[in-house]
Amino acid sequence: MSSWAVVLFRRDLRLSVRVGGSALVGVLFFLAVVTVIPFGVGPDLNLLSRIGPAILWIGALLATLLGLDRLFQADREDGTLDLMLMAGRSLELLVLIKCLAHWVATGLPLVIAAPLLGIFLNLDPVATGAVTLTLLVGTPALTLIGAIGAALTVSLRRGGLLLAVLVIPLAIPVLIFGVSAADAAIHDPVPFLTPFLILCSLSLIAAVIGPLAAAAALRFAGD
Amino acid sequence: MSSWAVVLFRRDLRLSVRVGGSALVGVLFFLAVVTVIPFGVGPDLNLLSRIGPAILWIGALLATLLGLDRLFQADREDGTLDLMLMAGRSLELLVLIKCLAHWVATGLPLVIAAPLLGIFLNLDPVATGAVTLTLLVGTPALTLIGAIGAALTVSLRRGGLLLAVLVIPLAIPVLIFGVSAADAAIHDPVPFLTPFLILCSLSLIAAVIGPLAAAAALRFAGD
Amino acid sequence: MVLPWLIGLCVIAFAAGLYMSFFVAPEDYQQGDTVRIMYIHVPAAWLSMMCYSVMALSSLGTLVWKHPLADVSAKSAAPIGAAFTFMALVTGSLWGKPMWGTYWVWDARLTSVLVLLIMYLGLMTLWRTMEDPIKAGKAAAVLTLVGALNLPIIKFSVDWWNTLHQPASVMRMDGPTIHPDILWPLLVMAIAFTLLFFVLHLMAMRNEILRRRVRALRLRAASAAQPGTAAATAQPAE
Amino acid sequence: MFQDLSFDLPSGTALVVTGANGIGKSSLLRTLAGLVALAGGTLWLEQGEADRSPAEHAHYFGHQNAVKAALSVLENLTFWQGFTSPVSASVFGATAMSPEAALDLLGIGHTTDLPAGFLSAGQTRRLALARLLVTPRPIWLMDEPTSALDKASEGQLLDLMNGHLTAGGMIITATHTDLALARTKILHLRTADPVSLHEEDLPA
Amino acid sequence: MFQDLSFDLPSGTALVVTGANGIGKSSLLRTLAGLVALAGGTLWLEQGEADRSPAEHAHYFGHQNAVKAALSVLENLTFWQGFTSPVSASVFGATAMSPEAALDLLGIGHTTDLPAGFLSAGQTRRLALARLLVTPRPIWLMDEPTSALDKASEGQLLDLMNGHLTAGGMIITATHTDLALARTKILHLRTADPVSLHEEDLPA
Amino acid sequence: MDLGPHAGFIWASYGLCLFTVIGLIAWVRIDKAQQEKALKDLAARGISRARPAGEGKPSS
Ligand code: HEM
Ligand SMILES: Nc1ncnc2c1ncn2[C@@H]1O[C@H](COP(=O)(O)OP(=O)(O)OP(=O)(O)O)[C@@H](O)[C@H]1O
Ligand SMILES: Nc1ncnc2c1ncn2[C@@H]1O[C@H](COP(=O)(O)OP(=O)(O)OP(=O)(O)O)[C@@H](O)[C@H]1O
Ligand SMILES: [Mg+2]
Ligand SMILES: [Mg+2]
Repeated sequence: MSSWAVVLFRRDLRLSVRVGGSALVGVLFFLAVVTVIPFGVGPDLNLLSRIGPAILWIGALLATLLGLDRLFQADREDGTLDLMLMAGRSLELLVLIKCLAHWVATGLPLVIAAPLLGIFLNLDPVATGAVTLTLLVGTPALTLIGAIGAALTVSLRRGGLLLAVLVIPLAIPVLIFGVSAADAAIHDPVPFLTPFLILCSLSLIAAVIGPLAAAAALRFAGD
Repeated sequence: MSSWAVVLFRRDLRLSVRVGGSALVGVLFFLAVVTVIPFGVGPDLNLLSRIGPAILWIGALLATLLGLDRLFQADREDGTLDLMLMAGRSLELLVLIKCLAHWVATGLPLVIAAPLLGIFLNLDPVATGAVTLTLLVGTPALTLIGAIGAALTVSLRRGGLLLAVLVIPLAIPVLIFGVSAADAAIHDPVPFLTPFLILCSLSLIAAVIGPLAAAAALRFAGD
Repeated sequence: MVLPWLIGLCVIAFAAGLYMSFFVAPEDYQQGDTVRIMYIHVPAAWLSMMCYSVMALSSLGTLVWKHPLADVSAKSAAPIGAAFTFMALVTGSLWGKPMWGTYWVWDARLTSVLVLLIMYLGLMTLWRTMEDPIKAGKAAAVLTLVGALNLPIIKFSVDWWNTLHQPASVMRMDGPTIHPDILWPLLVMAIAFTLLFFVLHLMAMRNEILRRRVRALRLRAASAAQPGTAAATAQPAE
Repeated sequence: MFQDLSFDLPSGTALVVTGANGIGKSSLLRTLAGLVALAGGTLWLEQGEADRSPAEHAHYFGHQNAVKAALSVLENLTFWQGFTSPVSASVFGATAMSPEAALDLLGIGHTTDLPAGFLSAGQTRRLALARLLVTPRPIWLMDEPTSALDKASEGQLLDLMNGHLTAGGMIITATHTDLALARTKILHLRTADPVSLHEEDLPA
Repeated sequence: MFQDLSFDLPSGTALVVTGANGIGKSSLLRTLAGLVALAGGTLWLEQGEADRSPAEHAHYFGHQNAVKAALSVLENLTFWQGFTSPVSASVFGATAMSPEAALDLLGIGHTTDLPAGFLSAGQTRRLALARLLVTPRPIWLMDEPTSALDKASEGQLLDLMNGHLTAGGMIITATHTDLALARTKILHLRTADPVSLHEEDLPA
Repeated sequence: MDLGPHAGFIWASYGLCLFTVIGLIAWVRIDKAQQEKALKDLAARGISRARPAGEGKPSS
């Protein structure tokens, strides 16, 4: 990886964890959503463990997408984005790096928190492991797809909700295969590998399409 | 109601429905969340109709809270809030009016959309009616409680997620009684009225505490 | 200085408490040795609530009496409170597995403790996100007080919610007849935990004061070399 | 923040606050507007309405315009007219203007029904100024009122301010440029002790 | 947006763009920086690196500082040093400065380890300026470079700019004030058709 | 010491509590060291609490 990419990655990571950064809020939101669902659905542990993987996935989906609104906005507001656009660096790579840093700062904590939350949802160890694994593979795809929304809404003041609305339809395939891979691991007969591999390939596709589309959107937002 | 309150109410309502307003995005997010959950949980209609009220309530909760971040922020950014603070109007009443206008513009559409979404979730008419009724009574409480979070985060650029995290614990009682009233209406034996009346009283409590706390937070953010 | 004394007392209390809970307290005829978890679980649970009370009081201090140390106290108490809440949750879960067969049930008491944890974490985040400690302190004070109102409401509502859906299936230990052999270790441990809280709270408050001083000095450092900007004396003139 | 600051202002007079960047001019105006709590000292208003705070006798015209882009020009102005209440003071004789008249007077009468977002920076500033005319209040607190205005509009603004003074109003304004106002006092803020500055303004 | 605009600039010279508010000075600079697409016309750079666009030969120093409050002053600067790549041009002889040296030169060396959020507006502006020194590039595009700077720092800025010109660089700057630069050309923008001006600046 | 069939749970609870307490203590100590270092760095640059008389606000 070229050195400017490393520099950018480290800067973005630093910004996420410093005061005012976003790293902690995402996990807390995840925790809050996962806690709140049983209040709605009811405390029936069988039911909860049945829909547990779905709850974790939906929580992660929302936490990821809603936390993405500042991905480019912060840089735009203080003029950083302008300088990045004219620096002659590959904008696609730049988006990819920013997504990576964002994922490490906010997506990875979600993955790490998932096993803990699995306990609240009465998931057995296998199910917990499966969900965590699918989240590990799937949340990068969510971040990358969300980046498109973040780039589209970069100049809008009410980013969060709108971004989520724009991007949720695109993220549904990730959700479907994520949950079905996790479910497959729980209910033995169904093969785990098929949906899991599809999930992996979705992540790879997102790693291509996300940066391409986001970079295009940023360029248009520029002029 | 005094005339300035009417003026304020009409202005806020206008702003919500005009271009760039928030009225539509909230409903769309509600729609997106409610449609995404079946993708996670799976297409089992019995299961869906069982947790239907919960899904609708959780969707409404998230849509309401996440849409509140601009309630005071927009006014703060262009200096309106300063003028409002020094106008000598009761700040508590002002918050109440703003919440009311916000609820009419974004909460009411959620209530109206609920019966439609009930169809997707295989809810029978009674259940749909019950959920809609509880949402009608309960979403104002969510808006009023959320206003506290909006006031607390008025000076922060990344308001949305943080607001939700701060406010969700406060909103849990509303969710509990909202869902249990709806469930009670579906499963005959349990009385509907008790949780419903508690829900109503929670809304009334929120109508007192929300404006008080939000006004205090706004005053402190001022200096 | 009161701190070294507190530390000493705290260590002694822990030594005594731990000795008593492992070697003096008998095992329960029903629960066997797992009852020993109680000697940390219950004090941690108590402290988790006491800590919030301290924060609520401090918040009153910030908003009503405007005492300059009040928000320092509230801010430093939050992580400690979160840690005690975490301990209560963890020990409770670890006790629940052998007793109830599961780490977690959505029982009223458990759930309200979980919500308490979320409130602690939310407050900590609020403090972290706002740059200006004075403003953050005021905002957090408002939230703490509203949360203080909310906690009993949650407690009651959750009680109701739970029994409505799932009567009787969640069993609580019907308090073992509080035998002195059990009561004493419990009390000693509770005292030890309380002392620990005070020690940590004092130290954290001291750190917070230092942090604000660093901030003030840094602001001064930034402006030091730049002439022309200034605090003001004013001079009316025609 | 301020040491040894005191002034009094008879009606019909303007107080022009000057001083270096960051010295605290804006902060002074915000304090007078009641937006920043008074750390110590008193604020006294004679001949106003006894039951209302000094801030309620004042209009604050700061850097921000408090104009909503999505509302039309007239909607913006009528909102402020309906929201703020006029204050009477024995020595102050200005009367309320209708929103249309105020807009005409300020030369943006032709934009009445346009969304305010279509206005240029200078026009937006004038719309914000119209607010002071539709609700009469004896005190105008104006923070760099001429910013974003070109020379022509600046002259117009001065006419308005002089009119307000003639009607018995008071103006307190912070500015970097010279204003040709009728009766002015000047308050020049100076640094007391350059080194200790930032200790005091901690709360950033 | 522009009609009949053409100019050429030899190395070692500054082009000062003047004109009324809203006439398009900032837009011109942004176009040169490649931030706004060229609607028509060409941009030609001699003696640069052939495989890189003109924009990559330029530093843009606009109204915004691109400074992150949460990072330290040094972190901010080293990021830009690592992120932007230097460009060589045959006639341009400036060498890269180390971040510390640049900060010292600009008089904010004592703030190196402070969070940039602690800096005053003027200091932040100088931090933004330091960016131009750590990565040498032949063209400086500067939009109202003296804004938020007091007289002393303005002089310092002029020295820097003159140094850049002496080293064979070019400067294109939009300004309302007079700049005492060594070798300057002036480009005065005027409205082609006074009536249609405000048509142009609708979106405020 | 024999803690019966559930010894693991008991040790885990005590262990995790110990761990949390150690974490708290470490947090307090590290934080203190950091702030003191920052103060020392500032003092080394000639910025310390000593200030002209007549001023000051209580910060401790
Ligand atoms: C994660 C799970 C648990 C949590 C969050 C939790 C929470 C609490 C709290 C907050 C208290 C203090 C209540 C008060 O004094 O008013 C408490 C006390 C207590 N808990 Fe737990 N608990 C949990 C699991 C358990 C388990 C599994 C047992 C035993 C089977 C247990 C036994 C006790 C006992 C004996 C007391 C003292 C009762 C009293 O003072 O009246 N807890 N717990
Ligand atoms: N919101 C704020 N955040 C941080 N510092 C502030 C804030 N408001 C005021 N200050 C500080 O208070 C001091 C006075 O600022 P103020 O805006 O009153 O200056 P001013 O005299 O109006 O300057 P200018 O001529 O630039 O308008 C400055 O040093 C500034 O740093
Ligand atoms: N982002 C934008 N959105 C809408 N209009 C714009 C935008 N940028 C420029 N304009 C319009 O283009 C015109 C030129 O603006 P520009 O900022 O270039 O003026 P300027 O000459 O730099 O003025 P000033 O002296 O005030 O800096 C203006 O009429 C402005 O309204
Ligand atoms: Mg000012
Ligand atoms: Mg310009």
